[in-house]
Parts: sequence; structure tokens; C-alpha cells
Amino acid sequence: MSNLVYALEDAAQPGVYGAAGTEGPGVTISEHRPESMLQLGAWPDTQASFEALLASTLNLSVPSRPGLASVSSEGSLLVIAPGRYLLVSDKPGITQQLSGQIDADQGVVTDLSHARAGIRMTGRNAADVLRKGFAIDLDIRKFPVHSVAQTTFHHIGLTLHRTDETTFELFIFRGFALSFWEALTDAALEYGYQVAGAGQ
Amino acid sequence: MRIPCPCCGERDLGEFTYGGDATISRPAMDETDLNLWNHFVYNRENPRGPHLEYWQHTGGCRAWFKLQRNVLTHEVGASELVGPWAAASPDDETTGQREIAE
Amino acid sequence: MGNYSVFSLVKNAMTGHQGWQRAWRSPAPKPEYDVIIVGGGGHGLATAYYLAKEHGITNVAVIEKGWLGGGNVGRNTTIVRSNYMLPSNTRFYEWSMKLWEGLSQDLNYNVMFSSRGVVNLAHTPAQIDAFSRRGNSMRLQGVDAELLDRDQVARMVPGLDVSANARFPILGGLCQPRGGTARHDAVAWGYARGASDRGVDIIEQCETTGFLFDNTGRVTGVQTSRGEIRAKKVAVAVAGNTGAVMRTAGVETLPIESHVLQAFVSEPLKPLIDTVVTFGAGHLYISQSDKGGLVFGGDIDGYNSYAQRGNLPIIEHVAAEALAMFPNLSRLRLLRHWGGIMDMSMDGSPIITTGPLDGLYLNAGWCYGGFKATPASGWCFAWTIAKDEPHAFNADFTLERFHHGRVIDERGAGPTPRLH
Amino acid sequence: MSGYRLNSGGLVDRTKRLNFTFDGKSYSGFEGDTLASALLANGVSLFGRSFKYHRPRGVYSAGPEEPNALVTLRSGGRAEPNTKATVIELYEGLEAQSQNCWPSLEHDLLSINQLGGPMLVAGFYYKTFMGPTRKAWMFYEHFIRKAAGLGAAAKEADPDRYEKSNLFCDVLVVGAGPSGLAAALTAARSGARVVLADENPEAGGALLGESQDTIDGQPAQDWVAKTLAELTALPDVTFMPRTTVYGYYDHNILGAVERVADHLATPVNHQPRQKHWTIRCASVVIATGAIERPIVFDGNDTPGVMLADATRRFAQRQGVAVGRQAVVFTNNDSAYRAALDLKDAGVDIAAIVDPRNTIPDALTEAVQTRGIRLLSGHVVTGAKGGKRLKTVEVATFDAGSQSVGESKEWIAADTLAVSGGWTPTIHLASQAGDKPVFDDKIASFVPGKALQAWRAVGACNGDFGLADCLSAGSKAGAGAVEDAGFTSEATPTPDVAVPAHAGSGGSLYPIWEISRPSGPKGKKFVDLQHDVTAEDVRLAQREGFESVEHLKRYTTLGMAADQGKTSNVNGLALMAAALERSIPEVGTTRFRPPYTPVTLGALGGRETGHHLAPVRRTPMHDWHVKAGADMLTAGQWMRPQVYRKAGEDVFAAYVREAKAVREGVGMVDVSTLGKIAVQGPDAQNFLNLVYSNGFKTLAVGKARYGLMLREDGFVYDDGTTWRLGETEYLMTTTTANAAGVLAHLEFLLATVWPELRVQVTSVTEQWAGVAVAGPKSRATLESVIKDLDLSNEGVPFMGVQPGTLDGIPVLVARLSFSGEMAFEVYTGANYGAALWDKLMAAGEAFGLVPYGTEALGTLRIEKGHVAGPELDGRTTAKDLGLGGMASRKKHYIGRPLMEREALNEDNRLGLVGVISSNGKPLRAGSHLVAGQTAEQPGKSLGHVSSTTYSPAIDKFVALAMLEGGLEPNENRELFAADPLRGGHDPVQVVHPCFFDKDGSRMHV
Ligand SMILES: Cc1cc2nc3c(=O)[nH]c(=O)nc-3n(C[C@H](O)[C@H](O)[C@H](O)COP(=O)(O)OP(=O)(O)OC[C@H]3O[C@@H](n4cnc5c(N)ncnc54)[C@H](O)[C@@H]3O)c2cc1C
Ligand SMILES: NC(=O)c1ccc[n+]([C@@H]2O[C@H](COP(=O)([O-])OP(=O)(O)OC[C@H]3O[C@@H](n4cnc5c(N)ncnc54)[C@H](O)[C@@H]3O)[C@@H](O)[C@H]2O)c1
Ligand SMILES: Cc1cc2nc3c(=O)[nH]c(=O)nc-3n(C[C@H](O)[C@H](O)[C@H](O)COP(=O)(O)O)c2cc1C
Ligand SMILES: [Zn+2]
Repeated sequence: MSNLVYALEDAAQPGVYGAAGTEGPGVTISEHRPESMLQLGAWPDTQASFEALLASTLNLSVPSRPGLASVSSEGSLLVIAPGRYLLVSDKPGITQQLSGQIDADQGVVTDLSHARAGIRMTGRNAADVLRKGFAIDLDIRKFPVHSVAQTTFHHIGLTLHRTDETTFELFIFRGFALSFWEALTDAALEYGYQVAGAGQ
Repeated sequence: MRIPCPCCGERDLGEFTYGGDATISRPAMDETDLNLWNHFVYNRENPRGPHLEYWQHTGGCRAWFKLQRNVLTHEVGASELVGPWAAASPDDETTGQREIAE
Repeated sequence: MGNYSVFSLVKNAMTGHQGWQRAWRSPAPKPEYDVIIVGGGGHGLATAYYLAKEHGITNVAVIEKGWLGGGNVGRNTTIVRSNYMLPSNTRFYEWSMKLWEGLSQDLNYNVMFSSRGVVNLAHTPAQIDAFSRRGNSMRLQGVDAELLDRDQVARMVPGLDVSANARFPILGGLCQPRGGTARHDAVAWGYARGASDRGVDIIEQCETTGFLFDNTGRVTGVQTSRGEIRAKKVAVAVAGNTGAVMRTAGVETLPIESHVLQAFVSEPLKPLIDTVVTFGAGHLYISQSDKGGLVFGGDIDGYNSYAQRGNLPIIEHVAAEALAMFPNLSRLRLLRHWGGIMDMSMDGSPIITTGPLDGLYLNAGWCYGGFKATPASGWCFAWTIAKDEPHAFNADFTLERFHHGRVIDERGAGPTPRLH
Repeated sequence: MSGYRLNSGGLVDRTKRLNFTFDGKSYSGFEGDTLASALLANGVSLFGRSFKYHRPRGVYSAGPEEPNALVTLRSGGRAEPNTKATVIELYEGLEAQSQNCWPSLEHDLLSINQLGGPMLVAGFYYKTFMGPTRKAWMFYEHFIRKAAGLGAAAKEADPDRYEKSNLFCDVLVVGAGPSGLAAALTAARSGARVVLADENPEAGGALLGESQDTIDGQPAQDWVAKTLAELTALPDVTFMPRTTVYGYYDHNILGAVERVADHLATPVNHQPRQKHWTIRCASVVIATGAIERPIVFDGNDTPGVMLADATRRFAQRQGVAVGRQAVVFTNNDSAYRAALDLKDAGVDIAAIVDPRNTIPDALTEAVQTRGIRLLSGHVVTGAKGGKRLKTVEVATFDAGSQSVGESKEWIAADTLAVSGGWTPTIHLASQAGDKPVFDDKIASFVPGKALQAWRAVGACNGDFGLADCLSAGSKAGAGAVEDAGFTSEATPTPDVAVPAHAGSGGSLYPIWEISRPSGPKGKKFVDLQHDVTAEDVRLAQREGFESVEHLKRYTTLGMAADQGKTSNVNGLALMAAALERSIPEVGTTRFRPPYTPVTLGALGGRETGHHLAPVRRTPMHDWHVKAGADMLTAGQWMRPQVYRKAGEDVFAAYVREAKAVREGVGMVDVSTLGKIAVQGPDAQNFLNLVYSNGFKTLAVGKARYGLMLREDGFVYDDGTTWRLGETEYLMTTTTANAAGVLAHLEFLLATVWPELRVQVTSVTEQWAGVAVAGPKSRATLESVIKDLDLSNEGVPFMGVQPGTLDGIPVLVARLSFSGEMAFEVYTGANYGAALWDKLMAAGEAFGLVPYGTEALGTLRIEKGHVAGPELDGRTTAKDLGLGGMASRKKHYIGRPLMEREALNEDNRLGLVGVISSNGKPLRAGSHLVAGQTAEQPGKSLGHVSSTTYSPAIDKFVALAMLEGGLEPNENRELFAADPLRGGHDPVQVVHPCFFDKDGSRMHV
């Protein structure tokens, strides 16, 4: 057994569940296990240099305001509040690299790699399932690709990132992950869902 | 109710925690006059109309902000971030955000 | 006014009920009274009644801005209990309970006080401990209390989900058998009739807009939408409107915030729940009115409000908790929901006091518990007004207690009104 | 005509026959029927019994306003009391039962209540049932409750699902009648996102019952179909049939319920039975139509008396004749259409009775051509027939003097169709608007000023003409999209043609109640469901219940399940007449949601039962469960209480576990503790301000216990904070206060010290934590952590060091809650399970046992450490014996008000220890008293807060809060009184630390 046990390891059993329609399951859900999740925080007067550092290290342009994400081969950078970012990355060593680059006068790095469970949901009914819990307008014109929201579903706080029109990545407080999974899959029963194997 | 978070835009009431009257000023840490402290902790104007109040977006970005809300009609006005980032959220950015999240 | 009894009812039935008199008179305001009570809610009317009955002070006016009983007394979930933990509260609410037990007879008006028992459910051992502390505190002060185990709870409240795999399994509960409910409107009407019979003028559709002062700063009357009315003493009992009314007297701040609390009633049903039950792992209480409606209450909406209406989150939450408790309720329908404005005090306990101005008396801070207090609140306030000092029952309910740190904080939630 | 089904007409599918039962008897109907129409088609006229007098009642309407025909639908866990037969869509196998009757609907014993009628007037309860004893009411109430109520709730749990979802749009149109359709069309053409909701299974509203109207030259129903087709073809339009918008809340949030599967026998394929929609929109068009109003006269509740338009709707929608011979009684033109349409459908119209003398020519002509008798200048004074109408009493009426003549005629009829005018359905508008405004023209209330972004149109706004409805609808649609930021083009107003005899309800002669000048004074019902009569209204007035709100509460008028949809305006009019005031002076009662009752299931959705609140699990949760631990809820968390072995009870288990810690080694999952990363150059400064004790001197690699006060000076929370780096701290909080402390710190950083460079982040979920405690804890850890010196030098008391445990990165902190040599081992949560396993394995050699919260409690109580029961929000640092932690040298949150006199008095409750003197267990929640006996306990001197059996000293011990605290009470003999559970046992007051007072065991 690996030393790492992910929050949804037992729950996310591959298979097809719920309503059976002619078009097949409306969504596919899987556990998403990024290597690292880091919260990065700048100070008000270091924001510009902090963002410049992130841009060059991660090879992306930092979005101009909270609610947007930028994606590169190094990872996805989600802006979650003024001067606060969530980096989701599969790049080995990124934590050490950034911690080394950012000193306290510049900002802070908080490792949340274990603090969140990841779920990826994709499919034609993805937005229909999510709106059962999210009081957020998920219309593609209002919440375009690479929009980010921190919100709640079933009283559980989480971060939502739309990666394409019908795909969403969700980062959930780990302790609530199983409860969330139960609520999400329950909501998906109406459209039918498939559970796929976990991936990074 | 829909509460406008200066950072995330309009969200449902359920994502927020109410923080009470935002017009009360906290005495300085070294203040020794207990009357001032008592006033700060216990006394409220509790107006029947416009009310400036604190809210926290606990179910979202966790920002604390001030909101102008009429407690008789529940009509809300502008919200304004408080804290170190207050200055860094100029109006145009806030409006830009609202367009997206509405 | 005529006595009410089954005989008077039969007699009147024979004459087509033409003989009944007004339940309370509707006089024009006099220029001056010994005592003016601002607020024709339960507390104001009870105060007038006891001023007349206990202290012989009958030159009294109750001034009500709308229709009598249209405030919280007319919109509460009618729960009456004295199961408080802190001695100041237990003492006071138990006196209220005693007055409830004889109230219909005292008023010659059936307020339908129903001792059907109040059960607080416990879901964790820690909650059992906390309930034991409270129940024992009550018992040591001569108040009835019983600790129930799960089976006793199940027998007392059939239909309750007492299974061990419930989300919040029920371990037991604290019961006050003498607690129960009363017909809220009847309480206001009964006190109004009783006061009016004893000479009190009840003046509806008359809103105070300010106060009159003499040159020493003593309050000498009120300005109203129907003109100035003078009085030797002015007493304020306006519940959720305390902040707004006191400001017109120049009192700018008080340890009170006004919050909205909602209540809910279902369609009428044959008897289903015979007690008052509260859910201990959230915020919900249920009883069934004599008409058959399930009456639900929940938590306050959580923000300052003077609007007598609330919003969906609490409504949805109340329904969800009710269904968790009683899984057979989901096909029943909510008939109506409404709100009332609570004067949430900084420690969750009331204020009955002389002052804060000379010639003024204040009764406030009832949070969502003031219906059960109505008789004792009126009784103590009348005493305080008549004697210019509090009775032992309300001696601790001062305004100064906050500043002195003598708070009466049943919940230990500190100075955050929405948490009480 | 077979039975009462007309030979043709209606929108039912006559090829689809459906079987159903009512009160156990089998019937059949067609697809498209309602239960009401199907029963009427079968000749059933008796549907239920009334609330108070148990009078026989039939169907009164054809819609959601129905006051009478309430039945219990389905059975078992799906039984659904008080369901309106007029809105139940028929399905194969439907079962319904009548209610509020015993032994049967036909023969109801409680109808003797009618004999007591003269006494059972409004308010009679208040005047009686007060004797002979104070408790008399408890006796009467029992019977009164049994008689009250309508249907009975199911006893079993409901097997169906309910769901909730969210909807966002620019414009919500409520009501898909002509007004709503026109509004939706204009709005949709502008490109806005439009939602159109209607409570009915299909769109069309009143037009569904119109076979002769044309719009733009085509039959109105074709226009409906065409409009709907255009709408549904647009990607941004959602049409929601069977969806009732029930409530209008702040900020344009509306609640709606979609009845997804109510028209089916049972939901299929994971369908919910109902779905609750929370709709958020920029603008709303309220096009909810109008409800016809009765007129009040003697016997107006007799089965067979019903609203005129309802008789027509049954004919037009379901092809059902409500009777064979009808009298129509109307004070306005609209009901003529009912008379004529019924006649054309084959129902004999015995007479049209109209108080007005002059009637428009078009109507008189139409009436005459059909040979119908028209009694203008007449009124109906009474209806008779028991369980089915037999005769109608008609008298002359003089409109000038408003008096009813003496001459009477009895006309045989089985149906009396009544129209007293129309009442706009202003519920939603009133929920979100100013007081409704009285419109003389229609003698009813129309919406007042909008207090939110809505527009009311069509019949709901008092416009009863079809052409007006269409143009107003279109205009409102345009206005609504403009509110939402779109531009809209004017839509041409369609050409409308209605038959000449289609009269408007706006032409009415207001008449509310018919009183015979002489003769019998039977019951005249204003509120049919609650049996409130015209006399009740006048009695209320005589007794001073004049305000409409008093009238309502005294008589219960309008408080039934129909919320007075057909009765309120009549009630107000009668009160106005009694007071000799105008109706607007009297006003309306307040409208409240819901518009029609909403199931609790829909409101609760899936967030009930197991999903009521999310469960929070530690990374080691599964292990605890597999090990057979008793799991307890602690807030949202689940925690192991004890790991019972076969044959053990909780007591034996925790004693064994606690002993094992004292004698060897044990470990406990402490992952639930709140953990907050406090980072930044000013972190230390910040900690020093929020804790009452000093944090300035805390070195890197060390932890310190901290006490946090509230602003009012009382203790808020406690925990250890670890300095991990120059500017990095890990703060721990109690499990219960974790969220509160974080918000508190964030608030302070935002509002009090915005200049501090500190960031706080919850990392509760990042870390799994295990406390390893006991004399063999060091040895246990040493066997698996090879890269760390765990000696007093390597990890001194309160030291914190990183290391590796068999490949897992860990933080090791030497902290002790148990008073033993102990370590807390933290690791990333995804390593938590592995860490636990490895520690269990390593501990095997040392006899390690896992322990739960119960033993954790034992260990801390033995040491006199305070926790939740002592930190109850009413205690000060001093009360808890932690006065020394309240610094006198610095400023911090809570210090000023902590200094207040009342918080420092000598007689406050202070922490003490107590030991059972007679060897009996102590129970938390007992009170300390001086009285020697249970009978005379005396007053409470304090209470027992945390109890345990102490294996270390072999005694039952407890922490308690006692008046005056330890000093004046030490060694005093008191009693632990537990009247609730029947205990009164001697205890001795001692120092709260029962074991190893000097702490030597932690420092070996
Ligand atoms: C939904 C709800 C549920 C509740 N449930 C319970 C319960 O189960 N048990 C319980 O014990 N308590 C309960 N309460 C609390 C209880 O109803 C109140 O604490 C209590 O009724 C307050 O006292 P009152 O009756 O005097 O107030 P009110 O009835 O509100 O009387 C105050 C009166 O003052 C009048 N007024 C205000 N301003 C002026 C002015 N300027 N001039 C003249 N008149 C004025 C108002 O119109 C009002 O009639 C509940 C309250 C609510 C809202
Ligand atoms: N002859 C008359 O006097 C008279 C009187 C009234 C109406 N009418 C006719 O009725 C029509 C009125 O048109 P309209 O469109 O204004 O009304 P409508 O009655 O045709 O349509 C209103 C629709 O809204 C639905 N509805 C009501 N409340 C709802 C809610 N809360 N949620 C969901 N659906 C709800 C109703 O069931 C109905 O289908 C016109 O054809 C008019 O001529 C005539
Ligand atoms: C205990 C109790 C029971 C109630 N039962 C009913 C009821 O059966 N039917 C009803 O329409 N309203 C009922 N109500 C609600 C009142 O109609 C009304 O909404 C409430 O008193 C608040 O007044 P408002 O809505 O006029 O502001 C009840 C209220 C209370 C307090
Ligand atoms: Zn936010």
C-alpha cells in the first residue's frame, strides 16, 4: 500500500449509476489528485512583483482579478481573492521551488496539497448537476471557461474551476470530501453518471 | 437576499456571515476608559433604515467587507472591502467582477 | 362587560348573539394619564392589567400604533416554558409559569394554556450533560424537569426518528411537563379586555413619534399620531421596535439589535404531535395548534431587520430539519410563513427597569422568548412602575448589567445578539 | 351524454381511459381529467365534510382556489392529506379518500355539530371551557383537537425523492395565460433569458377554456400552441409547466415548485417527485390571472353550488357537465358566457338570475335566442338540497334601495353557477409590493406599488379583456427586458375577436350578501373551508374585532388551506358594511407566501435525513470504524468515543484505555483540532495581541499554550501554537471553535490591524494528527522515527521538530494533554491513514492501545485541564484557575473588560476538583449543594462539569465550578445533587489536579 491514501479512494468506484437514458450517463465523475495545491499570498505592496514572479515561474499571465484562472504546463493558477492565489500543479518540486523563491517580505506560501480533495466532472449535464447545489449562474456566457468561484454546495465550501464548457474541477475541504461525493453523486442520479478511475 | 461581495460579486445570503454594525469604532488598544470599551462592545444604534454593516464571505473568498443595507426594506447598496486590500479593489474592478458573476 | 361562561354563551345563542359587548372599549385619548404604556403587545397590555389589578392604578392608557396584538404576541410560536438554567431567569420564568396556570380563570378569558410538555432532544453525551445541568438547576429551584432516555422520548413523541443511524441520533431529552403552548391572540385579547374592564384606555392606531419632557429633563408624556398625551410616568414595551422608539426619546444606543425571526404553519391535520419538541442538533421546534396546523420555528435569519418577513434559507432549513426528525412529514404542506422583529439583547436576557430616563420605564430585550414571559413581565413591570423600583423577580434585568459585566448569558455566546 | 360526460368537447383524450377509486369505489375517467372532473363525470357530487360543522360539500371551483373538495390522495407513506381534487391530474390506479368524516362521507356523525351551531360561533372557545378546575382545558382540548384538523398525515416515511435546484434568468414570467405568453414572447424576442412558469400542465391559462375566441384570425388555442412553439424553439427560453411560483423574496429571488411526477402513479427512473427551484432574475412579469368570487346567501355551500366559470371550465376542458339543470346567478356579464356555453353543451339552464335591471343587448339577445329564462332584477336568496342541490330560491331585487323583495320562487336545479365578480390573483405582487389598491370598477384589489422589479399584467392587474391582456403583456415583457439591460422591439398587438356574448367581469353591480327580508335565517358561508358565516363577521364587529386582521384571527376567515382565495374580499366587504365604511378603508389582510401550500419535502429537498448536515471525517476515520469504535458526533466531525473489546461496556473500555496510557502507551486521533497557519513578518506581534499570555518570547521550534479572550473579557478558546519558522506559526484551536476563531482572527486583521503583514489560513484539513502518550511513547516513536533525536535535548518539553516516520514526513511536538510523556505527530492528511497504521504496528511491541475521546477526557480531568464544559462562555481566566495567563504587561483582546469588577468578585464560580466520598460515580450536570439530604438539598452552589472514574487514583472524580472557587472550599464536604436522576452523594472539594501535581511524569 502506498503511504498516500486519498479522500475518495474507496468511494469513487468505477461504474455507471443512476438513470439510464438513451444517450448514456449525463456526466462522468472522477477523483482528481493533483500533486500539489498551494495557496500563495502577496502583501498589498508586493502584489505586482509577486505576480511577476508567479508569471515567470509558472510561465503564464496572472489573471487580472479574482474569479479567473490561468493555465500553463506548470499548473493552473486560480485567483481567489485580491493577492491570493491557488496553484494546482503536477510539477514535482514546485512547492520547494516557490517556497524558496518567496520570502516573508514578499508574501507567503501555504501548502494545501492534503487539505483539498479534487473532483473532476464532465459531460452534457455537468452544469445541471452542479446547479442543484450551487447558487451560481453557470451559463457559459456568465461563467466562461477558466472562471473560478469559491462557493458552497450542501453547506460545504469549495473552489470551482471551469476548464471547458462541460468540465469542472472542484477542490473540496478534505474532511468533507466523502459527504460531498455522496451529495454530488446523489444529485447526478437523475441524469445518470459514470465514475471513472482517479487521475492527476 | 443576494449580497454583493466586493471580491466575488453577488452571491446568496447563505454564503455569508453577518458581522453587525460597522459604524462602531473600536477604542485604541491602550485605551483605559471602560465606558468606551463598554460602549463599543454593547451599545448599538440599531437604526430602522439604512445600516452600514460588516459581512464576511465565509462560504467564498473569506473577505470581510462593509455593506450598506436598509434594514427596513432589505435593499442593498454598495459593498466595500475592509482590511489591507481595501484600497486595492477600485470600483471599476468591482463592477467588472459583478458583470461576470451576476 | 359581562362574564364569559358556558351559560352566557347559551343565553346569547338564544338571542342570536346580539348581546355581546366589545371585548375592550375604544376610547379617544384623554389629555393626561397617570401612566402611559407605549406598545399594545402582550407585555404592554399585561402591564396595564396588573397596574390596575395589583396596584389600583387605573388611569392608564395603552398606546398601540397599529391593531392591538399585531406585533410579536400575534406572530409567535406560542411556546411557554420555564426551563432556564441561570437562576435569575429560572426564578422569573417560573413565576410566569405560575401566572399562566391560573390565567384563563384570572382573566375570565380562555387563553387555552395547554400543559402538553416541552421536550428538548439531546443528540450527544455532552448535550445530555448540559441538559442535566439545566434540569438539575431547575429542580433545585422547585421547577419541574425530567430527563428522558431515548425510549421515553419515542413514547412521548411518536413518529420521531429515534433510530441509531439517524444523522444526529437521539440519545434522550430534557422535558418540562408543565410547559406547553397557549393561544397567542387570546392572550392579548384577554389582557386587553381585563384591563379595559378595570378602566384602562386602550388606544389603537396611535403611534408615538416622540416624548415630552419638562425642564428638568423628566419625561412627561408622549407625542403621538393622535396628538400629545401627558402622563406622570411613561413605560415603553415595544419589543422589536425598542431601538426606534427610544431614539425618539433621545436614547441613541441600547444593548439591543432588532432581528427577524420567522415562523411557519402547515395545513391543518388530525392530531399528530401532542407535545412541543425541539431538535437539539440544529434549530427547530414543532408543536401542533389546536386547529391542527403544525407550527414550526427555527433560528433567526441572522441580520438586523425591521421587516416582518424573512428569506428562504431559514425556511428551507426548517423544512429539512423537520423532515429529519419526522420523515413522514414530507408530503404535508407549508401553508403560510411570516416574520416578527425580535429585540435581541446582548446577553439574550431581558430588561425590565426604571429609566434610562427620569419618568421613563423600559421593558425590552425579549429575544424570541418573550411570549412565555408575558404574565410575569407585565406583573413585574407594573410593580416597577408603581413602586419605582424592581421586584426581586426582575431585579437582575437591568440595563447596567452589561457594563458591569453581570450579564445573564444562558448560552454563553457573548455579546453577539445573533448567537443568542 | 353518458353519466355527466358530454358527448364531445374538452381537451381530454377519450381514447385513454383511466381507472381510479374514491373512498374505495371504482370509477374511470380520461387522460386530461382532474380527479374533480372525473368524479363529476361519474355523477359524484359529495366530496367532503366541512371543517367545523361537518356539512356536506361538493366541488366549488376548477382550480387551486378550491375550498371544499379536499381529499387524501394515495396511501401508505405516500398519503397526501388535504389535496384539492380540482388540481389532481388523473392517472391510472389513482386512489383517493374523503376526509374529516366518520364513519363515512355519506353518514358523518360529527355533523351533529350543526345542532350546536348557534353556540359554535366565532370566538366561542375564548368564552368557555374554563372550569371547573384550572386544568379543565387539558380535558376539553383533547376532544377539540381530535375534531379539528382536516386530513391525517401518513404514518410511514415518504419513499419519494425531492430535489432542489437553482435557476438564473433575465425575466421570469409567472402565468402562461394570454398575458404571460404575450409578455414572454416579447421578452424572448429581445434575446433575453426568459423563464415562463405555469402551475397547470399546459400553457394557455383562461384560453384553455375558450373555444370561440380568435387571435389574429386563428382560434385562441392555436395561437397558444404557436406562441409556445416559438418560445420553446428559442435556446434561452425555458417553459416550466406544472410549476407554481409560490413566493417572492428579497432581491428578486422567487421560490417555485415543479411537480415533476405528481401526475404519475409513482416517479420513475430516479425522477424526483417534486423539484424546488430558487429563481433569481432581474425582472418579473406577474401574469397570474384572476379568481372568480362567490356571493354569500343561505345554503351557498350546498353541493352543486359552484363558481360560474368553473362550470364552464369543466365543460370546455374536460367535456364534463357539472349537472343536468343549472341556475346561473351573477352580478356581472362574465357568467353569461358560462350559461350560454353550458346550454350549447347540452345542460339545461333553468334561469339566469341577475340583480341588475339593465343587461347589455348582446347578452339578452344571446340568452333569448337560446330560450333561456332571464330574471334580471332578481337575486338568489337560498339554496337547498342537503347532499346535492335540489332547489334554488329566487326573489326580486331593487338595486336602487338595495333591497330584496318578499316574493319568492323556487326553481328546481342540481347546479347553481355563481359569479360575484373576479378577484385578481395578486398574491405574488402583494408579497413584494405595497398595500394593494382597491379598484372600484372590478370591486376588488389590484396590485399596489412594486417594491421590487416586477410588473403585474392582465387579469391579475384588473384587465379582463383578452385584447387588453395581450397588449399589456407585450408591453410588460418589453419593460422587463429593458430592466434587465436588453432593448426590445415593439411587437404588433394582435387582432382579437371574441363572441358578442363574452362579457367582462368589470361590468359588475357590487353585491356581497343576500339577505331575505323575512323567513329563515340559515347559514350563509363566507369562508367555506373554515365555516365562517356572515353572522360571524358581524359578531366579530360587535365585539370590537373590527380591524381586518382582528376579524381574520377572531373568526379564522381566510386562514384555511385556501388562504381565503374565494372568501377574503367578501369578508372585507361584509365587515365594511357592518362598520359603514368603504372597503378600501377596511383594507386587506397581509398576503404571505406561499401562494398555494408547498410540500415540506420540496422545501427540504435532499438536504435532510443523512444529508441534513455534511459529515466531517478525519483521514483515520475508516480505521476507527473498522476497529469497531463507537463513533460520536462532535459538531460536524465523527470521533471515536471508545474502542470496545468484546464484552466491554463503555466504562470498562475507557478505563482500560486510560490505564494503558498511564502505564504504557496509547494513541488518539487529534486531527479534528482546529489548525490555523499564521504567517507573515508580523505574525508574532499578532499572536501577542490575540492571546492573553505573552508570545513574544516563543522560539522557533517551540510551542506554547495560549488563552484567547472575547472582547467582553470572558474566555473564548485555548490551544497550543507552534512556531515553525521565523514567520511561520501553526495555531491549534478547540475542535468546537475552529471556525469561529478563524473568522475572529480574520476580522481583527481586516478591521483592527490592517497594517499587520499576517495571513491566516485554515489548515485543519491539511494535517492529520495523532497524540502518542504514555511512559512508553518515546520508545514507541524512537522505533519508527530514525532521523530525529527524541530525547529531552532533541525534542524538549514543548519542542516541535520535523522528521520522517518510516518514509512519511512528520512534525513531532512534545505536548501533553494527558500529563504523561507524550508527543503529537502531525503529517499531511493523505498520509494520515498510513501514519496511524505504522504507529499501531510500531506500538505493538510496547502494548500500545488506541484510545477515544472518553479516555482522552479521563486523562485531562485527572490533570485538571479545562475543556468545553468549563469553557462555556461564562467563565473568566481567573474562574478557570488560569488567572496567571492573563498578562498584566501588555495589551490584548479582552483585557480592558476583563478588569470589570463583576468579573473579579470572590464569589464567582471557580474551578475545583471533587472526589466522590462514597465511591459512587459522579454525574456531569449534578449540582453542588450543602444540604445533607435529597429532600432538602438547599441552593445550588455550583455544578459538576466533567466527570470520570480515575484509574490513576482509583476514585470517581470530577471537575466542578463552585461558588468562591478552591480557596475557601478546599476539603469541604458537599453533596452532588442530581434530582433529575435521583442522586445525592457526598463529595470532597479538592484541587482540580488529581494526579501528578508537579508534572514530573511529563518530564522524564
Ligand atoms: C416568530 C416568532 C416566534 C416566537 N416564538 C416564541 C415562543 O415560542 N415562545 C416565547 O416565549 N416567545 C416567542 N417569541 C417572542 C415573543 O413573541 C416576544 O418576545 C413577545 O411577544 C414580545 O413582547 P410583546 O408581546 O409585548 O411584543 P409585541 O406584541 O411586539 O408588542 C409591541 C407593540 O408595540 C407596538 N409599537 C411599536 N412601536 C410603537 C410606537 N411608536 N407607538 C405605539 N406602539 C408601538 C407594536 O405595534 C406592537 O404591537 C416569538 C417571536 C416571534 C416573532
Ligand atoms: N370575462 C371576464 O370577466 C374575465 C375575468 C378574468 C379573466 N378573463 C380572461 O382570462 C384571461 C386573463 O388572462 P391572463 O393571462 O391575465 O390570466 P390567465 O388566468 O389566463 O392565466 C394566468 C395563469 O397563471 C397561472 N398562475 C397563477 N398563479 C400562478 C403562480 N403563482 N405560479 C404559476 N402559475 C400561476 C394560472 O394557473 C393561469 O394558468 C383573458 O383571456 C381574460 O379575458 C376574463
Ligand atoms: C400559532 C400560530 C398559528 C397559526 N395558524 C395559522 C393558520 O392555521 N392559518 C393561517 O392562515 N395562518 C396562521 N397563522 C399565521 C397568521 O395568519 C399570521 O400570518 C401571523 O399571525 C402573522 O401575521 P401577518 O402575516 O399578518 O403579518 C398562525 C400564526 C400563529 C402564531
Ligand atoms: Zn467573496
